[in-house]
Amino acid sequence: MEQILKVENLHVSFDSYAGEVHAVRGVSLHVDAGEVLAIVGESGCGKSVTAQTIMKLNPMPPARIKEGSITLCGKDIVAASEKEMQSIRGQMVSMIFQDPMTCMNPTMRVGKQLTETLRKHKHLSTAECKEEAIKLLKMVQIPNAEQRALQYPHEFSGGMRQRAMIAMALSCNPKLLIADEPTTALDVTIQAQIMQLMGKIREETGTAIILITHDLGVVANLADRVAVMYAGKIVEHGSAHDIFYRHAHPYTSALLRSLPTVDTDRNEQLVSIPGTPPDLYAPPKGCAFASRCKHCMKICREQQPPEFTIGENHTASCWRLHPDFPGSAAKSSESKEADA
Amino acid sequence: MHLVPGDPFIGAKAIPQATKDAMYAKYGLDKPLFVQFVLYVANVLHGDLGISLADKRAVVDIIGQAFPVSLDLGIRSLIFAFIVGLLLGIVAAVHRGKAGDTAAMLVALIGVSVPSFIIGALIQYFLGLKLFQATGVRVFAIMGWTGFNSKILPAFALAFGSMATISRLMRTSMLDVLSQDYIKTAKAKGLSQTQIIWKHAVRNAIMPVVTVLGPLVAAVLTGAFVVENIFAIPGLGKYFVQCVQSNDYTVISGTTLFYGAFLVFANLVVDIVYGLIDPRVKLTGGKE
Amino acid sequence: MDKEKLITLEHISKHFHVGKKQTLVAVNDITMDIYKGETLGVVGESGCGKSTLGRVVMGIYHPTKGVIKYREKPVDLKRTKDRFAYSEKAQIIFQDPYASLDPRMTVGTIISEGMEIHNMYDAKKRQERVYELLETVGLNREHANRFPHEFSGGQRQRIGIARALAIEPEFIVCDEPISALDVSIQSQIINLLKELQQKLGLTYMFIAHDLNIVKYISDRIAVMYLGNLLELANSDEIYSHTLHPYSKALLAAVPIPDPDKEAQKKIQVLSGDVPSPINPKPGCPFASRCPYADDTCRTKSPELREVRPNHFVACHKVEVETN
Amino acid sequence: ACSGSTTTSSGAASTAASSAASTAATSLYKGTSDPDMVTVDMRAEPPELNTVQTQDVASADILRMVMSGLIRLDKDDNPQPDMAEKWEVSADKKTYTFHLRKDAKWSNGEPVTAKDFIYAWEQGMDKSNGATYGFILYTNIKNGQAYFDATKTAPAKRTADEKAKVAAAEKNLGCVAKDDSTIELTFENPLPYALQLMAFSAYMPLNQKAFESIGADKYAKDAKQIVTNGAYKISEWTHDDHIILEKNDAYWNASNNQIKKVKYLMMKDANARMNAFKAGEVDCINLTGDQITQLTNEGQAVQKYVAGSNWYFQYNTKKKGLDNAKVRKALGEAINLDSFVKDVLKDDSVVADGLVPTNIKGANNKYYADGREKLDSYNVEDAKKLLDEGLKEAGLTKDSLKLTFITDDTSVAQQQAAFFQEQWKSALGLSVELKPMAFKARIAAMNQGNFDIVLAGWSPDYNDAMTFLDMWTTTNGNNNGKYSSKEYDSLIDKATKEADVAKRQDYLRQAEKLVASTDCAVYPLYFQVVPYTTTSKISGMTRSGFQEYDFSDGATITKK
Amino acid sequence: MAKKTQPAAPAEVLQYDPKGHIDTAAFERIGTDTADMEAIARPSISFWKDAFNRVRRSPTAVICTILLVILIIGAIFIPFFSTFSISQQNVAFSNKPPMSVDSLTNGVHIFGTDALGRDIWVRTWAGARVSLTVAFAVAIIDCLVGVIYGGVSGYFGGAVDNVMMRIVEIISGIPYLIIVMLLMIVMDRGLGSIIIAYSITGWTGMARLVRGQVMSLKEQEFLIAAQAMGAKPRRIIGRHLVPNILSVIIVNVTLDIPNIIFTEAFLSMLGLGIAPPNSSWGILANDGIAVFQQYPFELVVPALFICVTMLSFNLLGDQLRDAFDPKLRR
Ligand SMILES: Nc1ncnc2c1ncn2[C@@H]1O[C@H](COP(=O)(O)OP(=O)(O)OP(=O)(O)O)[C@@H](O)[C@H]1O
Ligand SMILES: Nc1ncnc2c1ncn2[C@@H]1O[C@H](COP(=O)(O)OP(=O)(O)OP(=O)(O)O)[C@@H](O)[C@H]1O
Ligand SMILES: [Mg+2]
Ligand SMILES: [Mg+2]
Repeated sequence: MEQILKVENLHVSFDSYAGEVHAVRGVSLHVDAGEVLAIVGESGCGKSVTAQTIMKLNPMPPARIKEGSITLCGKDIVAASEKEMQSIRGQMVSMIFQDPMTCMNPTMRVGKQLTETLRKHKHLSTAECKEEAIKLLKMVQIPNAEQRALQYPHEFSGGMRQRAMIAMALSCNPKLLIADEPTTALDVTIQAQIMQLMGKIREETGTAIILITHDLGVVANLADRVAVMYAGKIVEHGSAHDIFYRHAHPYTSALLRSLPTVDTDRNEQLVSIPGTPPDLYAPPKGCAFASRCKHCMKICREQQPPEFTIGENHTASCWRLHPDFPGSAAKSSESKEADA
Repeated sequence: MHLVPGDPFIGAKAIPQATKDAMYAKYGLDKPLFVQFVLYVANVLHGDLGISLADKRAVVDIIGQAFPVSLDLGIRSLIFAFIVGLLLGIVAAVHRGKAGDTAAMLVALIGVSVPSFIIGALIQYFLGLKLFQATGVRVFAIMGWTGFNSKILPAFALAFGSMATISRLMRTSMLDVLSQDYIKTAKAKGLSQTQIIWKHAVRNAIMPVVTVLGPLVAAVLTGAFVVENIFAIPGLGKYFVQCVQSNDYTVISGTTLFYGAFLVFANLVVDIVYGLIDPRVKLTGGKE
Repeated sequence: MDKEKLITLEHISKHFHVGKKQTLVAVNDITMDIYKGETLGVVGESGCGKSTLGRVVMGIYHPTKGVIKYREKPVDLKRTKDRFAYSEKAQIIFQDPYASLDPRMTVGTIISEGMEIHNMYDAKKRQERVYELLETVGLNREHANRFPHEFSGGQRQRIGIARALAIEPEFIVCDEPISALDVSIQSQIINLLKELQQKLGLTYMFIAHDLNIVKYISDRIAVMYLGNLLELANSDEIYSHTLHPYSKALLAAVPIPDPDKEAQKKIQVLSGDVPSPINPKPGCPFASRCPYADDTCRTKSPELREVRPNHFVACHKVEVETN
Repeated sequence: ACSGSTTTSSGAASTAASSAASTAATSLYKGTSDPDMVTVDMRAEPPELNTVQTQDVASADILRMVMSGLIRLDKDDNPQPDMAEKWEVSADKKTYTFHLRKDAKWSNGEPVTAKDFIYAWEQGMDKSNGATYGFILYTNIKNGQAYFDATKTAPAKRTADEKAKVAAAEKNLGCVAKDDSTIELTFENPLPYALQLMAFSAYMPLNQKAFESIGADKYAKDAKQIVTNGAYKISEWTHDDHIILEKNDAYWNASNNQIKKVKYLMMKDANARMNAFKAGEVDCINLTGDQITQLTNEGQAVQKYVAGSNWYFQYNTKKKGLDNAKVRKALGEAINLDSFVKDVLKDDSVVADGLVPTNIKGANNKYYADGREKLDSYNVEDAKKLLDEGLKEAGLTKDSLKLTFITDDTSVAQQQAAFFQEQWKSALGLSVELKPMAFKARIAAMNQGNFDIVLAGWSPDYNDAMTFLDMWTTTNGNNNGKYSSKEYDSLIDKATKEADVAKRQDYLRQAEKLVASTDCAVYPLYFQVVPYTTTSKISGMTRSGFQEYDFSDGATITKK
Repeated sequence: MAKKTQPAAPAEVLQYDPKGHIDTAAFERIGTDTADMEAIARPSISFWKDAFNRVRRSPTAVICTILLVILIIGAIFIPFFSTFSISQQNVAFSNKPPMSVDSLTNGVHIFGTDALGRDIWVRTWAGARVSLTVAFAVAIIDCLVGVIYGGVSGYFGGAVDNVMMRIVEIISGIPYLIIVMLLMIVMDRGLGSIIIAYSITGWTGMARLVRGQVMSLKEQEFLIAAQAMGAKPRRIIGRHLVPNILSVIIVNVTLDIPNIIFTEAFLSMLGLGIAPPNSSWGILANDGIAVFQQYPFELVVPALFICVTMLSFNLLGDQLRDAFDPKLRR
């Protein structure tokens, strides 16, 4: 399959007043054409920074790519100039953000915002743009597209705005769409609309999607592959089935079981992860999850675990996967028991 | 108004009491204060602001003649302050922390720190006189309000402070806007920095600036008191100061009233402009 | 029903005046009981009036219409005295752990403020109780002298809980206490809340929009839409016998963190958007998005009826089950 | 007119005797570019151009250019024929008969007749008009007072009875139009300076038809709303900015007027004036003391004329401590006026040696000040002695003598006041509090007797010492210090009734010494001089104390 | 969790070879460590201390503060210790450039002499006294009135607010300079009058600001929490509102002071300032303007003082605003 994006050992830091924030600390991932890669992890773990670095959207400074390479459709992004980036953005890769309320320019008509990308990259005329805007709005199932195109964002509801954002991102048929928490700010019924729409779009246009979220339900619905991030690193990576049913990292399993589902028994205590995520100003020497991990071992405190391959396309970074780990023979099943 | 010490009809000569009475009667000042006030209000409602006690012209005429000049001056300086202030603010915000920022903010700081009467006197001397003597070309006129070249220096002197205010405000607001998500969206679309700034950032950043336009109009009106004197411009500000100094209280009250009304009007205009820029503000306040 | 009624809401409405002559109906004619020791979950989309309802119950907003009863006695929360007495019994935990703590106060002061107001204990005892409470919510003593901004979101939320517990209330309104927190922290708070309830016999009104959590924590669930109460029943009952079309849609829309189940799920996605609560139209509030709506729905607003034992629904289309 | 707040700073006369100055043609600056127009600065807007009502210097300056009375003044302020071709004076100096020239025309085309004068004077004397300078008519003209008293109500509101009274009073008035071109004017008392007086604005004519058709409210408020008969016409008037006068070709003496247009600018700011002058935007400006130094250093010629106004300390003689003549004199003699003129004014103003300025005409074609006895002047030792004695007499000490000194609020006036204040402190050890006031407020305080000492100035209404002296009589409304001396009153009375000019001057000089030195109710400080400079464009312009600017008498534009 | 003392540990610093054999001892289980988990990243430090530190770290703020302190100290003491008094004249020695030696006393005129031969140095510092006194007095009055008025209006809201704000609107509808000028002609010249005249209009800005702050604080959840706990208005105002708006007030005051200094100068310019022989920067500047073509230093000195003071207050205000900005915290 054609590989659209390849990120290798990416390190991104922010220089701030209080010191250097190690937001991304060695992330490697790849996206193939037409697939959905979900990146999950909690707030502040570096999901957005990773995504924005792919498009070089973070302001530099304070952001800084310390190390690593990003290859998008064969182009080296790290070395690309701002001019080159401008032609890549919107055309090859586009992005939708979490909060549809703040992501649209409040003083520009929706139709115009929708077609800005086309105007910039495809040099369409005003009339063509108008037509295109209506087409796009219809594509994302917004009724009365003709009138809606002339309205301002504040006249749209949250769900409509997010749909308009998706239309905007897709207007130039990009190879890759990065959706950074596209439904977090929305209600469940509206979220369902958006998820349905994204699924449809993937089927119809074949656009690859990087879906960033911390809602595992959304991941289960849409993702082909999943990367679990914690404190600036990908701690586990595999197909959706691998992650949901054969996860190897204690964080992944804790995450999956920490929140109740419809079937969770009310009398049963939730699996909770004690403590708080580490401070990225001074990331720990060893495994970032060590201090909160039930299975924490001496080595975890001292050294960061490398990536261990578990199955085809399934890797995880936990010392318990090391061949010399005393109980490694039955790791995947045992880890589940140990969690319980 | 009657608190003002002194008597409007006092010249240097002693006027026989009889004459004084006659004059009081002529201008209705012999009636009880309350009646005077009611009469005044009634007259004001009819657009009659009374007669100047100093030069006996109708206050309405005085305002009608002097205010257009002040307005012209004010508009010029506001436009100047607005354009230059915005540009400075944008430059500063876009080059945040770099030399451009420092330079722009330095200009702004000088603007808020140097009183207009000093700026006015200095530019009149250096840009008006010295430049003329050095080049022999009358680039700027020194005084009056006739040719275009006489309107630049006063407008600049008057604009300087407001320009500084605007540029500082614009910088803050621009920085705020530039950190908004929709700017990121625009960037993600592949727009260039210039396109982002002009198509997306500026219009949004202007809005907080527009809201201070009302107070700025007031500042420009009062700033004109000084500037019009320095540049010998026949505007209302100069007139007002004279009237204050000579206790001409029909003109004082008339002009004050007019200034008040004008400011109300200016604020209304600002609101309308705001509504034009920000589609979220519905002027009618009607249905949603 | 042998359970003791702690708080009774009778025809509570709350209107806000927005703009010129516009009325925003945030809560519309809600009648329900909250029983002692239970957790009443309130769910609904954003802006449907959950927080407003919570605040009305707390006495922060005065209802436009309706009566609040505490232990079956009406309380007039406009009267300072009633309010003061009531505030000793009812407390609130807010969604935003950043905005809900005064940035200029130390954690110790924040927690002891309520006790000071209600003149509970002497200064020394209060101090001790602050330490006690901090430990109860999983923080330690030294934290009493620190300022809120030094804490992480989860820790702050726990400070908020400690503050609410300080005056030993019977009843706590939890206004989305977890939705601003990290995923891995949320369960800490939920466990803590549950634990405290068991230990102290608290009554919760738990507001959230995450239905899984509401189901997990609540004994009964109220579904709200556009200021109206649409359905109210035991939580298992609501899941097993969902009656209102909106509740159905809501439950179906919740994604399940399980790819296989998710793949099998066939849901009918609701079309359209939530209408504005400003000057709402008559009729069933859900009519505009309801697939079953007819003319009756659009003109006549349905009443909340008990269609099954302890299961209340406001829908014209649901028949009362008789058995 | 009174010395206004606008001219407090300037003043200087090269010689005491020469009061008027003609512009010299050498200047470093070429001046404005318009070949037909000179531009001069007049600092302030003329508030009132209706001759009946006018009361201030600025208006009088313009009026002298656009209006012609019976008499005009020449370069040396001597009366010359204007509308009156010739005249006769009775032996008792009470009756004057004027014969008007017949070809004179108003700017609306009507002929100027004797009736126009009588109409104007009656307007001035009409009480209901409230003309400030009405008194200069009705107190002088025979039976004027009776007419004034009869005209209490406005003409439109007069009852039949009142109308009859007015008509009767009018009949008795001392001013009569014998025919269209002959006026017979009779005064109450001998009036040796009557011809000078005829050049004063209140004695100028008024075109009744124009006045009534425009209406009293609007008359003379704009360029188009005034009808004039003088050497120039008002062609443009932007209020508070400029006035442009244009030569009146119909004027009898038009051939003598060589300048076609004069533009008067109204610039308040001294720096702006200087800048504009140097940049060639104005041809003549008045100067401040420091500007004189600056221009002199640059080699630019500076000229000056005696303004004819005096400045003095006005004491409130009713105030405890100041009721003692010795204290009053001490306060005056403590001031080093030579230093004041040289170092503070810096404009060669004349240290006052009496109350009456040096440019006022006296008997026998000499100046009044020529040969008058010098009054006591700066003498610190004497001042200290006087103060000690005076305080003892008044039962006060230096500490208990609490004085405030009122001055105008212009920065120049405040600077001068600060000088006096410091002199009192250093020479006498007296602390005096300063109180700057706006001009009008200052006048009000003076009229109400709300002051201790005021820095006051007086500018003459007519060219005679009387204008400076009759104000200190007991009943005079301008006697703000409430000075009261039987001797003084009788001296002034005698002078008023005296037809012999030499005797009259003698009475006046005695009175002057009495009020300004012996009793020291006022202490004269200096006679103001107006320093100015011109570009090389103008020559032959007249500037004098009684004619701020005069372009009608031989002034020319130098061709470049 | 690691503490600040440790530098970031890059993956290269390997003690164990992941590919090779690792000793079983390394896999010894230690479990979670509660103390470490709940560790708090930030040091314990109060809001004010934090803001103060921030200010201290900014060179601009430090320089401005030093300048202002020098000005204040100079204004208090220099007039006492100067060789010349503010009114002492040597008219024969007027308009002399800086550092001239007096012809009578042989004292040095550091800033030269003015038109009456007075020492500009001492007059400038005495002027600083007046200008700064006016500035601080007015600022304090504005503050008190504005905070109380705005606080009451914002706190009670509704009809009270409506009426009170209409009043403010009317007062601020007329440019304040007009009101100040009119009041100055009514009242006697002097420090007190200037202070009163400016105070009568000056508080409206502060009142508006405070009202706005109170209104937005009222919606804040921590205040609602306090109300829900039964806190009485007095407690809410004293313990919650005031501390939370104090920083905004301080910032506003520093930004207001330049305005007041300017007003004083403007009044002097119109001759409505304080009476001679006292000096103020406005009077000095006004006198200086009259002769600046001949003796530029007479304008430069007061202008420089005015500008530096305005600049310092403005810059300090800006810095304080940053230091107090809640958005920059967290
Ligand atoms: N401009 C910036 N300056 C300094 N630090 C930053 C900046 N942007 C992000 N960071 C830091 O980088 C880290 C990763 O942030 P990121 O936005 O990628 O998190 P995230 O996983 O997207 O979280 P969320 O779910 O809240 O969106 C955070 O600790 C954040 O504090
Ligand atoms: N003080 C207020 N003034 C005016 N309108 C208000 C006020 N408080 C709430 N509202 C409006 O009332 C409606 C209900 O708001 P509420 O906060 O109760 O919703 P919610 O269900 O809690 O939403 P969310 O899930 O977003 O918290 C909303 O439309 C809101 O805009
Ligand atoms: Mg993010
Ligand atoms: Mg809510």
